[in-house]
Amino acid sequence: MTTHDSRAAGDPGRPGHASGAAGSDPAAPVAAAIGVSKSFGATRALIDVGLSVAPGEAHALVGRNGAGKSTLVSLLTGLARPDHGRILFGGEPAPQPSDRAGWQARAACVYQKSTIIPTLSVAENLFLNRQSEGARRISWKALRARASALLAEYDIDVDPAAAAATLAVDQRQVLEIARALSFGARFIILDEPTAQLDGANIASLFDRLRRLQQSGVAFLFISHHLSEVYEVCQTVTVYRDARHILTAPVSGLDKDELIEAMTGEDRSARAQFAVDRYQPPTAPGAPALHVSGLTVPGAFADFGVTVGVGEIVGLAGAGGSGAVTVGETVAGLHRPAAGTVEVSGRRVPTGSVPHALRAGLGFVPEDRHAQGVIPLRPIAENITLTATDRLGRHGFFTTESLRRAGSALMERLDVKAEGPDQPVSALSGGNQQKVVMGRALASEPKALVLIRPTAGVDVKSKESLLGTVRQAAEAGCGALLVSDELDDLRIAHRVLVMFKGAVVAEFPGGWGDAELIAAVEGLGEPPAQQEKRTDDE
Amino acid sequence: GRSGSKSGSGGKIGIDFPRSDSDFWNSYAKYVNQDVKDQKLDALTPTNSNNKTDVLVSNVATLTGQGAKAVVMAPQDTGAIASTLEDLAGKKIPVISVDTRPDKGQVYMVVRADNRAYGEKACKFLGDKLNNTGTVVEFEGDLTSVNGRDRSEAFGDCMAKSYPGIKVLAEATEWKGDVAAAKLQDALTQGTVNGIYMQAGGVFLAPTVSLLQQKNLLVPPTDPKHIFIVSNDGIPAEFAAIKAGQIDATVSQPADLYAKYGLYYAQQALAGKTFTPGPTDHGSTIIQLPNGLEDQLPAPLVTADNVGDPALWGNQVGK
Amino acid sequence: MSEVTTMSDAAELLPANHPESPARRRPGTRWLREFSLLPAMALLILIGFIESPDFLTGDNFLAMLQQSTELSVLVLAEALILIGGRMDLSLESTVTLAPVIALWLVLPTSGNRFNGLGFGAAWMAIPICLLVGAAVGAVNGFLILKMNLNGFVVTLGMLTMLHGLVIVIDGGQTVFTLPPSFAYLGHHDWLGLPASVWVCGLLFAIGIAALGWFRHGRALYAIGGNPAAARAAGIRVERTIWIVLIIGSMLAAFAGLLYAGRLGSASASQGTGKIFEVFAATVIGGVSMNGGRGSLFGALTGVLTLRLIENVLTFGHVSAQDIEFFNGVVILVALIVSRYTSGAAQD
Amino acid sequence: MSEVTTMSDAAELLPANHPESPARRRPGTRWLREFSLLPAMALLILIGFIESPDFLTGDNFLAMLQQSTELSVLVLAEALILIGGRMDLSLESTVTLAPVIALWLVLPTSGNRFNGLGFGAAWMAIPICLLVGAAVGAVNGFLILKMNLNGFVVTLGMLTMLHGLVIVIDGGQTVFTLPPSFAYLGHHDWLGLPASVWVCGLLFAIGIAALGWFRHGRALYAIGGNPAAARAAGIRVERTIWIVLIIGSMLAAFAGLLYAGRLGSASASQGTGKIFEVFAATVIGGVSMNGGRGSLFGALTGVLTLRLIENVLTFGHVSAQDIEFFNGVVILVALIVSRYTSGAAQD
Ligand SMILES: Nc1ncnc2c1ncn2[C@@H]1O[C@H](COP(=O)(O)OP(=O)(O)OP(=O)(O)O)[C@@H](O)[C@H]1O
Ligand SMILES: Nc1ncnc2c1ncn2[C@@H]1O[C@H](COP(=O)(O)OP(=O)(O)OP(=O)(O)O)[C@@H](O)[C@H]1O
Ligand SMILES: [Mg+2]
Ligand SMILES: [Mg+2]
Repeated sequence: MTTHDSRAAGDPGRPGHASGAAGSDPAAPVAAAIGVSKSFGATRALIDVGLSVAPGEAHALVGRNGAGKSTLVSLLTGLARPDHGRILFGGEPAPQPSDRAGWQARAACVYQKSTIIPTLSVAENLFLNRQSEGARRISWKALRARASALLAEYDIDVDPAAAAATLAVDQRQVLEIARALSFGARFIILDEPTAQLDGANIASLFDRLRRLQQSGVAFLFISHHLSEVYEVCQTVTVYRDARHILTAPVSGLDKDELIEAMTGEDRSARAQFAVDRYQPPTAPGAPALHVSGLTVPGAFADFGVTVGVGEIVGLAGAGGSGAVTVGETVAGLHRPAAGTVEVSGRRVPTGSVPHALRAGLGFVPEDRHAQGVIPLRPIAENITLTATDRLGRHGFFTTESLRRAGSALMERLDVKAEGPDQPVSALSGGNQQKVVMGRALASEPKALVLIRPTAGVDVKSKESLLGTVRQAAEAGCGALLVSDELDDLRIAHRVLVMFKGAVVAEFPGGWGDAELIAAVEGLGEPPAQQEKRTDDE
Repeated sequence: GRSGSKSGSGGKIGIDFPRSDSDFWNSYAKYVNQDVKDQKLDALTPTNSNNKTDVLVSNVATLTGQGAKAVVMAPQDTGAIASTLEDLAGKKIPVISVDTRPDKGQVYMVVRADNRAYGEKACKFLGDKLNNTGTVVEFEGDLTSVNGRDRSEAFGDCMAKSYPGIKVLAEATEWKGDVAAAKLQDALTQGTVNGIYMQAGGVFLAPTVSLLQQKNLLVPPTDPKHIFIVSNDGIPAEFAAIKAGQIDATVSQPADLYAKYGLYYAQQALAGKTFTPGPTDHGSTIIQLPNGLEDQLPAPLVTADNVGDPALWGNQVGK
Repeated sequence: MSEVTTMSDAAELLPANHPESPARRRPGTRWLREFSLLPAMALLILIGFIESPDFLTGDNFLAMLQQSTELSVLVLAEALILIGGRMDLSLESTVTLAPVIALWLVLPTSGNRFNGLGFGAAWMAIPICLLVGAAVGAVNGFLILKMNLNGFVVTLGMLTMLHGLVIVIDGGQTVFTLPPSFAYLGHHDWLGLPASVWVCGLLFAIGIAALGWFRHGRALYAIGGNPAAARAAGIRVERTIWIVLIIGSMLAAFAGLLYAGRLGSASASQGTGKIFEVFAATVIGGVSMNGGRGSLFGALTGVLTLRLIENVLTFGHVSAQDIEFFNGVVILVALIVSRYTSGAAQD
Repeated sequence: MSEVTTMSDAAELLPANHPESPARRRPGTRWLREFSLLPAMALLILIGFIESPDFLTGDNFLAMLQQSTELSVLVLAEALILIGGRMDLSLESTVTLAPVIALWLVLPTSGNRFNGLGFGAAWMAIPICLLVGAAVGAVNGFLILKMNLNGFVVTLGMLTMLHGLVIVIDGGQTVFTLPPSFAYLGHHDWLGLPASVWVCGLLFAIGIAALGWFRHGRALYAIGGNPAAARAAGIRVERTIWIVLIIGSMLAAFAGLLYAGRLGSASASQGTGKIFEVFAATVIGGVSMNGGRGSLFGALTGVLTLRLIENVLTFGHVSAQDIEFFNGVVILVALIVSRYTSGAAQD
């Protein structure tokens, strides 16, 4: 959500031949779903939907969290079978479910859920199940060579022999993309490939997509960043609540119409985040969060910030900048070598989440799957996890009070689910993220540390999530918002920018995208011809 | 005497087998079922406690629940059964304990060959053959089983007392053949072994013999390299081995008599007969225990000389 | 234009299908997972009833209950540990070690076949027994959590070591001189039910309440389900696990005490092989080996099922030779039945 | 234009600091994980050497190797299954079931104490034995993969059932009469090494090669590490697991054959309790119970370590009463040593 925005204006980035190809194209679509339905137990994930991707077309699939996008992906890649309807590739019926090779030959995919195997090396992950031809012996040397070549091509500077477990979230994401693209398939599916990426990575990804497209490869591109849709796609299909709403050429559809189609609501109903300056509370008092001299060797040094009551401070940083580790350290996940953390005047012992929590600090961790949710437990349990002591006296509480508190929070964050008893694992990515946010707010914190709180969240939910942050702030809660997504940062009263473990710049409200991005990427002044362009997602 | 060929006057006999995965106890079970059939005894279907005390306890509960008025059991853990025996005594149900002597709790009669006697017999045989020199490997059973312990103690004491010249390597084996084989092999690598006392032929015989075969140590007694082997149980395989000169002796633990007199005393108990210490009509002696009586059946030492004796139970089975 | 209508149509149709049914059905399936063994149990009882008139009697069921107490206490312990995402094999040895050490310390230095150290009064036997249990749990916790050793092998090593320790102490012989306090639970009835049954029931009641309505209990599910997430949510993962390991071992010690009381003796052989039964009961009862799922009630039904199977087989007069085979068969059948009544794949 | 530079610059700037530390260290730790037991083994050998001159002799080590063959074959089987993310407890029973059934079918209908069905020629004993193994594995696979039953309990049930089946067949007696083909491996040497040792070594060589250098072998790691991802990568997860379960059981059957050969007999009690040793060896050897990690070589060192411990204790003339205790202690010590030489927390 950074550089490419500014680039988009100057570069239409759409090869003529494929534009508007949807439907009208004589050649059989590389991939098509016809009248497909899919249910999980009581949940109807897809109801009689269709989709058709023409050769060489970049086709966007958008919709709110839980609309059924990923489910369609799992049908198109043969991981699940539709209850009704047919899947076609180039007009031919799809291969048998058991014929994995057949599916792979027809569609390569970057799944929303990580398919990196942490216990295996990077090289092996890249060439999983194709380490060697047929039953031939694997040459690890050759494999590593192939891997480093691929890695170099994607500017991923990691040792191919390293275990994938040692990679950072964003590196894993790039790895997935590199793998998917390296199959040489004519049809490639990308399910929210950019959710975990920072600007530079996204930009280079799009570059690559365009090149591939020139060579006639077709894409199904899923993202919650609509500007990305406009940037790389020709056709867009919108799903809402498991149904197909519309398919139209991107050119003929402006962002408002698109969002209307996704939300089913009139555009005017959407809240706008006015840029506003921070007014300190009239009554003097301790700041919500005061951090000073915080240092984690190897990550960042001497970090300090003061977040006033009701203030939202953005902390922007690219991959490896240390920003996230700052957030995690403040929240008590790492024990810093030096530094202090105070929550509304009270000194918090560092390196202990429970203490931070009790001091009144809410926390949204970076990695939803690893640190966010407990997949097999009910939503109600997950979302109230930090506040079980509030559910009843002396730590005792009834299942009823649990469900009630859970439902209330689900309401507040508008989590789309069957009910508070549904296991989180059954939720769509975005809704899981909302549960994590709810968990942070459940303890009615005085200060919040949010790390990429809207990763993989749809336009509307993003607004409601950020809205909740705003509300929390207005209710007198200070927030440290770690993110490199401009939309997130936009609600901040001011933004600190970290680079290589140090704060390099601070922007008051009303900053321009370009300058911020430049700072984030460690460049002094923004290049001349980058004109501002507010991203109105 | 064979008094009760018609079932004794008072009700059913409940029988529990201690385990079903050893030759000895299977023979015992065969004999029991045989006798029950031949004598048309009024017995419930025997239960099997798989060498687990609490299974035995629940089995006894079930048997009495089904109306057993006398119980024949072989508690492998002689202490753990105590409270069960007390309960049965409370219910006036006489208990015949086969092969083991419960440490505590009333028993009507213990039917067993003295396990200490096994140990001593083996000790004397080896001691004399080796005339008080050399190394003997002893495959102990499991220290947590009273029979194993009795045999070990008796053997150990006897060796220490009568044959101080003999070095005893006592090896714990948990009644496991492969463990025994391993231990023996270790012993062999540590120097010459002149004698072996194995506390259960069923388990240790084959591993020992096949290991010695492999090491070409199965040589006739005349050869100085000969290893004198005393086994215990008296199963057919051991007799075969004795005939083949692979081992030298075994103590025949009388499975047939165990079965026969276990049932016999059960009937007598039901018939209300009582016994007193002293010699019996079947060449054994009854001794007084703090918690009951014990009929100490003879356990002959079988060697090449008497291995043919048809009276030995091992020569009966499989016929 | 036409799109617009499409959209609005869709808008009409959609909210309808979501909330209703599921919200109702969810607890249903949960319910099933917890009670999925009941049909199998009913089936067994029916069979037993057909087999013999003596089966469906108060006496028989009382006997079954009483004979299940120790196993249930052990299962309670293992279930707690498994729900927390760990496992403990050494429980089996703790069962025998704790009472034996207690007796060893307490029994007079002379007069019995097994002589103790005459240390402390007889009434101290039970507290000591529980303390030993706590100590074992603490050691396990230390090795697993502080030294980051593999829990399976650690407890496996402890299993061997502790069982060995018992033999070192009592030379493998059975200790059958028990202080009255030991014998009590095994021998007294309260309101017609054996005391041990009451206590065992009480323990389960507490456990079920704690895991159902007490936050620290709930935390256990979170920890078992995803430790990292639990930690990020401010739960003291390590401490909780440690406490659970200690509680587990104390329960094992208590089970040992019940054994000693019921069998009127303590010996090294008492627990051997138990751990398999414990796991079988726990997992059949629907507790996941991967942590975070399952209920104590389910675990309890697991124990009773195993006991029922044994009992039915004995009443069925299955010959001593075939009983183990059928035991295995019936376990598998029970498993299949519960699988299809719960409808969910097992984990 | 300049954006391009912008991006590339950025690209250069950012990831720079990420990989360093872990990336370099990893292969090192990987290496260590695989060999982490060697120091502990060295230590044991040293102790043995001090204990007795007979310890560090070809004979003794040959003996140890020979005595480890069956266990190592079992460990090979379990390691494969664990790496694939499953577990199989029934191996223990397969060890005894397979040879007994083979003998039962092959032995003549009369003449011995244990009479077979005289079905087929003597040479068929081994093939049948392996077939039985395959059958068991297939059944496990069916119950676990097709009926979605819990693997732990299924194999636990099978453990009981199959052991019971042996007793049903042979009445619990020991079968002493073996066809020559059985006895062969246990009794012949090739180039001075027992045939069984050669075969066992060969099996490990094959296994290590398959898992190290062949796609289908590697697939096992992928499956164990993350089945969903493996499936997405086009690996036939279910089929592979099923095959591995079958191979595992066949190996177990083969181990049973080696036992029968070496001990000159087959009996129901032969395998009992083995499965614990098997797991201990495998996991001490660094194979993760959670699947996807560990190596066959490591597992092999696990076996040898256990064997070394026993051997050292025997040579140390530890009294029968104390040996189990020390066994446990030494296992824990070995565990701690390997933990600190590998530097990595165990899982
Ligand atoms: N395995 C499952 N079991 C039960 N319900 C599921 C499962 N997977 C998805 N669902 C449900 O299906 C619906 C569609 O989910 P899906 O993941 O396709 O949404 P999505 O469009 O990908 O959302 P997001 O943009 O957040 O990824 C959601 O209501 C989700 O709860
Ligand atoms: N707890 C820690 N101790 C030491 N070094 C750390 C720690 N956490 C992260 N690092 C290192 O500090 C640097 C910054 O990493 P960090 O994860 O904070 O970047 P980030 O802002 O999270 O980037 P990304 O967007 O990829 O998450 C990296 O080299 C990382 O390996
Ligand atoms: Mg999705
Ligand atoms: Mg990071």
